[in-house]
Amino acid sequence: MFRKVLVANRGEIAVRIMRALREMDIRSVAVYSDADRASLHVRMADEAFHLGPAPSSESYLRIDRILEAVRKHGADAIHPGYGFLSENAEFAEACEAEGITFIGPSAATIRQMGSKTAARKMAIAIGAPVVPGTESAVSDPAEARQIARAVGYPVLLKAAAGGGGKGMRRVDSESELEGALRDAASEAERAFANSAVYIEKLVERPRHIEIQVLGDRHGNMVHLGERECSLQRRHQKVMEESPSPLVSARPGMREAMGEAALSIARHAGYYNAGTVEFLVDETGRFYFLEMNTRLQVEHPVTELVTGYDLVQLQIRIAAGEELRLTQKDIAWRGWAIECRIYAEDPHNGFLPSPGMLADVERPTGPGVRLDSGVYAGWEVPMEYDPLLAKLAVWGETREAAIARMKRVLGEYYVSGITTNISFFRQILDDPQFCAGHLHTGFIDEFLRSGAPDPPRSPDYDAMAALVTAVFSKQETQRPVDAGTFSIRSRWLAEGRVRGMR
Amino acid sequence: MFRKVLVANRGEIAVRIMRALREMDIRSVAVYSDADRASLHVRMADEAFHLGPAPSSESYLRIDRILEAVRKHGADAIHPGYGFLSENAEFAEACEAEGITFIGPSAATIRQMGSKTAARKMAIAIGAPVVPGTESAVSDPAEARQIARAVGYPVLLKAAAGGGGKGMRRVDSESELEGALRDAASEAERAFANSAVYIEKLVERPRHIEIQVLGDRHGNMVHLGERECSLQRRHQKVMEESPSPLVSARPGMREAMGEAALSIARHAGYYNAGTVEFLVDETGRFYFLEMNTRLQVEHPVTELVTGYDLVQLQIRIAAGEELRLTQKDIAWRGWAIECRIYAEDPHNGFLPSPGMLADVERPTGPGVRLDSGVYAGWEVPMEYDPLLAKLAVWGETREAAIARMKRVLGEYYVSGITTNISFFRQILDDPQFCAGHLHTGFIDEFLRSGAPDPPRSPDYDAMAALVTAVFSKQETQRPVDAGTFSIRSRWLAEGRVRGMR
Amino acid sequence: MKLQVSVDDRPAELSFEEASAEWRFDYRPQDGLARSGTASLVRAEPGIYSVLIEGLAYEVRVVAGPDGYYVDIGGRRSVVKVIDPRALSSTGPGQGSQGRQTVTAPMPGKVVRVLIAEGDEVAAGAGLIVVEAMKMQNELKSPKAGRIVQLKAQVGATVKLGELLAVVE
Amino acid sequence: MKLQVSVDDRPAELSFEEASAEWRFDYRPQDGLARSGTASLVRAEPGIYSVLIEGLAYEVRVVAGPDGYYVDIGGRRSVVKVIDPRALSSTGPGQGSQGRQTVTAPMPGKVVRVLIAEGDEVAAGAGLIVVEAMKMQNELKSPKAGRIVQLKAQVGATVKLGELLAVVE
Repeated sequence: MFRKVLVANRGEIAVRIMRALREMDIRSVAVYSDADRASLHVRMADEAFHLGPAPSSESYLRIDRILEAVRKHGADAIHPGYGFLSENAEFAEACEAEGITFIGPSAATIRQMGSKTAARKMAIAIGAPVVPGTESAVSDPAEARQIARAVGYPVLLKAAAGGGGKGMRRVDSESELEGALRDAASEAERAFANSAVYIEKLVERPRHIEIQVLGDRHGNMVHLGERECSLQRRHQKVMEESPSPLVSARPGMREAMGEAALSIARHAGYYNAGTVEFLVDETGRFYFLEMNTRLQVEHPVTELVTGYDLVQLQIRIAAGEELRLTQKDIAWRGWAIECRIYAEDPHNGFLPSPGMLADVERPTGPGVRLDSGVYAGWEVPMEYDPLLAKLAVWGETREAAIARMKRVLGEYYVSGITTNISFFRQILDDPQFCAGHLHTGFIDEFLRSGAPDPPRSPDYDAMAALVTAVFSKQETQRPVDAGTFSIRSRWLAEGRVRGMR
Repeated sequence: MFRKVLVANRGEIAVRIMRALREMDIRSVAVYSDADRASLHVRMADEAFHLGPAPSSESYLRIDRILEAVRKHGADAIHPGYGFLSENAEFAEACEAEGITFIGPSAATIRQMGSKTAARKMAIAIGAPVVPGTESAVSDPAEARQIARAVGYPVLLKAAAGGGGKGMRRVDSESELEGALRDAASEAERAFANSAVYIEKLVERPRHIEIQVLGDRHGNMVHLGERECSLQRRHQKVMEESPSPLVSARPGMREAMGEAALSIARHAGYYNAGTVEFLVDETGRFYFLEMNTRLQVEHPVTELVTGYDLVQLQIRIAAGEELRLTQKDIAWRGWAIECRIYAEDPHNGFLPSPGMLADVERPTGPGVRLDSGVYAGWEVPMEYDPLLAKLAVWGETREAAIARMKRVLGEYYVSGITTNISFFRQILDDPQFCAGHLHTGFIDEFLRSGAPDPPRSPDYDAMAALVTAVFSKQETQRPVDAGTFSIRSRWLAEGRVRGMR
Repeated sequence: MKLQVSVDDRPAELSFEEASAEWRFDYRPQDGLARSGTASLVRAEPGIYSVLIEGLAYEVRVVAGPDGYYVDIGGRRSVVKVIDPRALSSTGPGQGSQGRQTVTAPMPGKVVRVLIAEGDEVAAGAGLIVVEAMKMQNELKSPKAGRIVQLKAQVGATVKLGELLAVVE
Repeated sequence: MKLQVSVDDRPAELSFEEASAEWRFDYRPQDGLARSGTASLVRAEPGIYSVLIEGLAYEVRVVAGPDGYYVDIGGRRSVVKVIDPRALSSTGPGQGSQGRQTVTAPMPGKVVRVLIAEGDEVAAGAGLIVVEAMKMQNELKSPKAGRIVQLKAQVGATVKLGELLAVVE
């Protein structure tokens, strides 16, 4: 087993990985940018290495610096987490060249699955269902028009190297096509240094359902069932659950999707933890989307229902251990739901809200799991993803899990910046959500329909006024309408925008 | 189902019950004494009623006041939690008379099992194994001497109405007998307003293993397996786990103990959640000790391995619902360990340490469950039990659970008062503990053997001095050796005692 | 003590006084029912109060802000102000579609693109400046048809929330 | 800057100075190896520092106390003092078994029983007073054979940690 592992990431996932390392009695090495010296992942690490300035391109994406850290600290493996270099084949190769273990699949597999068009070709080749569209990147508007006509509008433009919705555009008519193509390409260029974009038929009201696979280097491979990830904003997941309400309601569907996922993974010579993403239409037909050759943000919901620690298994597999699991060993118990706590305002176009966290109160009690990368008094940097924490619950049934998540969100309080915590409480009250009628456009529709305000007690206004009056008497000598330069001002400013809604 | 439930308790268990109520969409009514106005259970409740002064006898034990609260708030059920009135038959009867539901077994069952001697007689009658000793209370020293000679020293004196080790004395020779008898009787009198004491053979190096049973009012009953509760101080549990290392290593033992527990519970006409406690000797032979006719402090470890929410099931059963479980439905997954976080100093005779909590940092991440009744800035009252919180972890195996608990304890930090947090880390490093060689004298032996200090890094002293110097420069203008009246002084004072050890 | 307050811009008059560890209050909104009674109010943590009114328990959180106090009760947030007469008369910049209009940063972040130059004529809704934070790009559009009379935004510059980026006239 | 310190009563000399966001330090214990180097030291939360020394990361917690500072590093606690020469000479009360001996409360709590009266002769180890807190009773025994010359403890009284309860001579 490894003696020391470098975690080439930041935030909640770096913390998650370090916890696994600590439990396995392996030393952890953190890397950090100027913006992250005081970040939780540095505080939790056994060792730490400074990469460079805040921008990812000068820190977390600097392969040379990370390898420097490996040499200086004598790490024998690297866990890339998700994002950053986690799906970068060059990085995986550089690790091999350096003689240290990259905790993930082979560089070849990453490269093959990294290009959506290549992955798509492969899926077609082995007979896995895919959404109709181009098999290679398109840049010429004329060619694009032709293809779009062929598959029929609406179509979806996607970055070949992409992920997380960057470089993605919905196009409903030909008039929009050229502009959308340009935007998608430039966004893809910025995000992935690769402007290649392809076109596919847009499936209406689709579900996003993915299968977790786990394989070792000795040819053993299992799937751990599905995750329903249909709740998204700006093509990014905000809420996930396992099992999927749709899949669990359809006998044989999990097995069918699992088999499709395993055949694709096997064909790619896959090992370590990976996720095969499918688009599922309203009739339950599923299409291969792409494979994520890394740990998934939402892996906790799978851990909660299967009882396996995916990060520890990743590390064991990378160390060459054999996966002592066969498909029939995998059992699913209960229901898990995860909410991604973002520093953003759902009621104001999901505008990001970086800044100082004034107060953080964390939910506890039965069936709660919190993977957080933040703490009170910490400045949330503007350079990185707005994900602050992942709040997951487990319950015996979906109903129990929903009820528990509502309870838990009520115990969760963050001030200083705006978060989407209260937004989840509104979603959990929505009848469509409770009925399990989900699709990737759910949240946009939900917001258009105008989310109801939480119920207000008869005493509400009087109480709010009284407590304010007493608070201002007790805590501040400053007149009530005067300004403040407290660390809370960011939250207030964002709050004001909402207050005026 | 109930509309409103009054929680006749305080601290972490009141909070635990209110969480269950919230998840079931039932309103909760808190009761509180003068010492608890700002306590977490009042903050979390939907409604609250003031009982009286701080001493339990004037607040949480006042049946009349609690029934007053029920009338005023229109509650339709009472959850007694553990301790206080939870095993008080008069209280259960008073509830029945009041026409509201007591969430627990019938008053008759409570009365029958409440007297250890009566329960013992019953167990003998149905052929369950018991430890040799008296079947009725003994007060006359001469009679006591006679019995002690008969069963042979060492013997154990126990309060008939007792629990939690109060009114309990080990007697190794006749010379100690009379004094011990007097002490035990007076302690029993104070604790339970009942001085009856009985005598039994003391089993050397015994394990304390208990079986969780769950029955409805329609005759359905199952057991949820065992909990190993051998780690105790002053005859009170400090650390529990499920399964038991001993039981899980012996094929058929769980079933045998489960059957014994079920037969006793059935014979007592038991319904709701209850626990049958056994003493187990080194050979694995088990003896019926007593039945706790209420929710157990350590119920979370059973919830973690079985997946059932015992508190919610208690409420459903009390509401008359049928338990839709048969014994073969019960499955056990993985391993759970719980540490009871007490406000006391393990290295100084477990001296209590009430006072103001300065800072509280809670562990999070995978496999952690925290049931806490406290928060930073809250004054821990001296009138009640020193239990601050229960920290539980789940792991795939006992090894994984131990490793996780170590990690989690490292993330748990409480300042302002002394706690036993770091003590658990020492126990978890003990080879005997890791080998599962447990008995009720384990902790006393462990302390006698002199717990090893945690490893200190080479830079430790220099770092401690440097940070102190910088801290004193940055935070305080006061000279380093001056006094302080900060809320931390209690912790410091206790800390000093330890520092001098 | 008597205060003129507003809760989410609903004006009201609040009278309150401490009475043996409790607070007697009388709340009279300009429209809606008046509410008076006694509340037990305990400060549990900084800015967090445990409130009991007629046996009902509430957890109330409050933080001070530039234009009032932000109060959270059971996940619902409100802005509570003590009304400042001057505030009622004033109308800030950026009102209506006449005259000068300012374009300000909707979030803290970095200017990644400036699509116009000072003096440019722009149509209403035309993209002017792109600000990026936390990997989200936000294109700021012109509030009206007109000319860019002032351009403060510079590519690569870090901007605060509400910072002036351009003026259209 | 130079300080005379002690860590868990092991005296040492500490020199330290700030050097471009880091701290240069030189630590010389009276016995044991000297340690010097540079540390990156960031205050993450009040009393909580993230420390990096030669690539090793530590979380260090410190709180001020009446007789020094209490420092926690990875679950290990130490008392750090700046040595006060006066302290070295003084010997507090309750030392040795000669002369007056005080009996003080070992924990905050309530006096539930007083087993002696002023003027009583007591044997060493005889039970004098029972203090209870958090349902635990603690019997205070006589530190020496002698006479109770002073008795402050009263049944039912609440006592602070270290409060004088009785004096034996």
